[in-house]
Amino acid sequence: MISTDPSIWIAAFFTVTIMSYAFRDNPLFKFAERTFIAAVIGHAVVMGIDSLRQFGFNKIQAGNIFYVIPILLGITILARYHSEYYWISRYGMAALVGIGVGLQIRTVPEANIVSQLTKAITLGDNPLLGVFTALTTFTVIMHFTFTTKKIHEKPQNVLPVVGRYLMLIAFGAAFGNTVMTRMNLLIGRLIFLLRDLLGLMGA
Amino acid sequence: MIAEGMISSFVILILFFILLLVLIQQSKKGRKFEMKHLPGLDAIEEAVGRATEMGRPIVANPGLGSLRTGPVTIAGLSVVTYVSRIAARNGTKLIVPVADPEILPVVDEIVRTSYNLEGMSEDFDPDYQIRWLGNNQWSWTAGLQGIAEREQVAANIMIGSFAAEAMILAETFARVGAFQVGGLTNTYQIPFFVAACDYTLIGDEMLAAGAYLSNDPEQIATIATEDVFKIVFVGVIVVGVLLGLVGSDLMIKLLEM
Amino acid sequence: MSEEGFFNQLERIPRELIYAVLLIGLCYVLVYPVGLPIKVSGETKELYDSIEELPDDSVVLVDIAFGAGGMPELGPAFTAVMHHLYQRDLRVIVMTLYTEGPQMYDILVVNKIEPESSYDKTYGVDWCFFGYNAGGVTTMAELARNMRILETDYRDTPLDQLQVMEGVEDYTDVDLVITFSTSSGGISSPADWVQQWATPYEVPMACVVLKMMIPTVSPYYGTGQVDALIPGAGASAEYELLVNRPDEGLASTDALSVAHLIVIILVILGNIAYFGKGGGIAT
Amino acid sequence: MSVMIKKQIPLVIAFIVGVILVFEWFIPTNLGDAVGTGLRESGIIINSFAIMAGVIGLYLNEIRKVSLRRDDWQYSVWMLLVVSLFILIGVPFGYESTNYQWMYNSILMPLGATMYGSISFYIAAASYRVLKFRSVQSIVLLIPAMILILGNTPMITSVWSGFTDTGGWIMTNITQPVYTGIMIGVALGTLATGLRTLLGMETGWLGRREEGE
Repeated sequence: MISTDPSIWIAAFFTVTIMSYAFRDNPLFKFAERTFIAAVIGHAVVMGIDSLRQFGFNKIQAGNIFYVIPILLGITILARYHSEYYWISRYGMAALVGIGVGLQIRTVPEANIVSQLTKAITLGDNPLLGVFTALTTFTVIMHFTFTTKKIHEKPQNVLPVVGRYLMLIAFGAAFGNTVMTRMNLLIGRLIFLLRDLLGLMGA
Repeated sequence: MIAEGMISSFVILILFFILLLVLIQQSKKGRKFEMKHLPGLDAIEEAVGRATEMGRPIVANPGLGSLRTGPVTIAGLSVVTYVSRIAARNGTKLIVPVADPEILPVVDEIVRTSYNLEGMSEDFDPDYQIRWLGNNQWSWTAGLQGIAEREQVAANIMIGSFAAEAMILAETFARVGAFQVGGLTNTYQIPFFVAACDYTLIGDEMLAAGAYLSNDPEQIATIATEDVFKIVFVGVIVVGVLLGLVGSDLMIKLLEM
Repeated sequence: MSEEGFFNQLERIPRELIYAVLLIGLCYVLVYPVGLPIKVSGETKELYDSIEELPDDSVVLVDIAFGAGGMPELGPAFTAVMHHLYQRDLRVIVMTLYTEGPQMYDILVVNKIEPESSYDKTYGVDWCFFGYNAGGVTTMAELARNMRILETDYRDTPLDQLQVMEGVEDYTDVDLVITFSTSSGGISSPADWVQQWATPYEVPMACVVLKMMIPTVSPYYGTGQVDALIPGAGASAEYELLVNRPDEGLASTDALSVAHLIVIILVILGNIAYFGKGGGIAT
Repeated sequence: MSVMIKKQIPLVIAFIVGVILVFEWFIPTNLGDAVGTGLRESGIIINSFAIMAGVIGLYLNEIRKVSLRRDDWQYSVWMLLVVSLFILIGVPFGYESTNYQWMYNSILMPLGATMYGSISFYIAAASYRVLKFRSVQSIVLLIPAMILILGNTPMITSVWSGFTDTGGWIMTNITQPVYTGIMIGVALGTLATGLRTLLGMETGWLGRREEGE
């Protein structure tokens, strides 16, 4: 049974127009693209105002006046478009940069260094294999040294070069492995078109 | 006191900071650190030159991240700064796509400054050059697909944070014949840039781009700091594995402190 | 046509043709499935058993950490596992830290599984849904210590008035966490769950993730921090078989085979063309 | 003086905020916890204002394009309509309201899901274009890729699991340790870039520069 739900028809229209780009750029794709960008921006405003309410005004109302500070910092961002006082917005930006950097540098030592090093030196049930994987990590780190010319000179450059080839093997495998995940997504959209819209698939 | 299990990472962070300051001081006193060549970054200037000859635009893409994504985005913005300077100097058409509204004003300022500094401020055209494509990875990707095809982009420099759209972007720009330099830290997506771009800056290389392009000795001193730690970590791996082979988990215990 | 010309064409198969073959091949096999045999893997059986072995009235916390983008791969697996949970007499608490989570819940649980009519279950008694909560990992960590930091469910009913939440205060009352995740960090990734729940409190943990995420999560599986780990792709078909609810997962299995075969054939053709034109292996 | 307010103070703000977040993380105290949460939520609040600033800019630009009848001005009209529609329904009624959900499910969701799904086309075309016995490097990429593709094909795995096992072995014993190495490098790069930023050495985010800055 072909669907009579307008929501499904609109969704199907956008599904087909987006797919059509793969074949050729066309006015319908352009229409879908602009609709998409506009919808996303509209949605961002809706969610933005909601978080302003949730994290800002509600907290101030509850008596936590400290939340006036981020609101003031936020207002400074609006100064960006003023030709003379644009620099005021740097105050808000600075807070964002500080937050971004702070959140990153505080977690990477544990998550990306300590835990990864631990993983690298954990030998597991098969010590020989453990040594192999540790060496793999070893050579890859060597590949990523920048200011140590000596490491990248013959004959010791065999380490970073081996690291490079191991990386290529890793990337090839990851590439092949992802094909399945990606195909699943397309299949999902086709199931939507064939079953939900056209009613062509059996149970 | 320091939270349980975080002593080792705190020590790493503090030691890194101290060594960084020491090496910056040394470079101020004249110690030189030289960086190995990163062909991907060296190729940018040539790519811009080719685009100029063809009269086709280049895209300098700082990725999906926001300022709160931190270093990856900051590195991406450094590359946009560099590319926009060259583009302004050569009179190349430049397009900078933006996803997150936080970096929209930053990109505006970066490009404007580049054109001012090169004395080309009348060439600055924010309507054409700066495109906000929505803070959703897919609206942004759709917008970029539109740009690739309609503007016949000649070079695509995408260095920043990229997610699942990496494959679409790399293929779409390859199909219009654009010369591509990619750079990202997201391990899931690196294979796609490696497969489809002319040059790819992998992980750390991409984060070093800002320092590399600046050619500023003090910034390169911070890269040397990284290298010292890399060699130490390589040592940790060797010692840890040797200890493991004789049945000791001392190193793991140390790391888990 | 000369030999050279033939290989030239073979090297330049128009992209449009590749896309068309892919589309037609997939559509055909979706409408007329071949019904290739399926083998249930050990990992899938492990997740099935870990749910099957839960005593009646156990509390299962289900985390929706995917949005529309992850739906094609994780949706079928989520649906199959939820069917299993409803087939048993368990208390199911569904939560999400993804903004699109509530939509996924509506589409898959409310409209698709329809627990009321399919299994005679009652909302608030047999299961509940917390709705979207901001804060990502922070909220996840808080929940382990105190579930009541969320005052209401998604219908704004106070949690204290939900029968299913009776006696569920913190991690000690949860018998199994199942996360369906596309996240590689930050919002609600398997690693976050391991760090915030499984490692400190030893709460049994099952992860259903994108196929491509398996290598990243499998170290936790190896160490036992994660008790069951399956990919959405492939495993959903197997799970549908186990719970006897054939659906999208099974329907897409044939399509997956066809898609892969097309890619394999393309790669072979590309190489025939390359060598046919006299291309060699450069060093 | 002016450089002080225009540049130095923002740099100091970034530095202090960053340092607070670091110490709050490693040395947990109740006060630090509260300040940390406050800072993270501040980020969300400031981001909301960045969205507002972006949207105001968008309205001004698009209205100008329409009034000047620039190329494609019709698309500008349409974009303004769509943005306004989402805002007019989403803000007063909330994003959980039925009408908003309807718009979300029939416009945003299928668009996102289809874009995501269209990766399949590109990955098939890229496989054909890239996976060739062209050089040693491309062979090293090709062979593991093919093993994994074959090992993920249900039709093949139900008959013979050799490819799946080999593929799994490569993923666990090569890909994983390689990623470990890359991640350690990225972590150090993050620290270096982050500290450069906090120390005021990477100042791209400050935007416009003037004499004396």
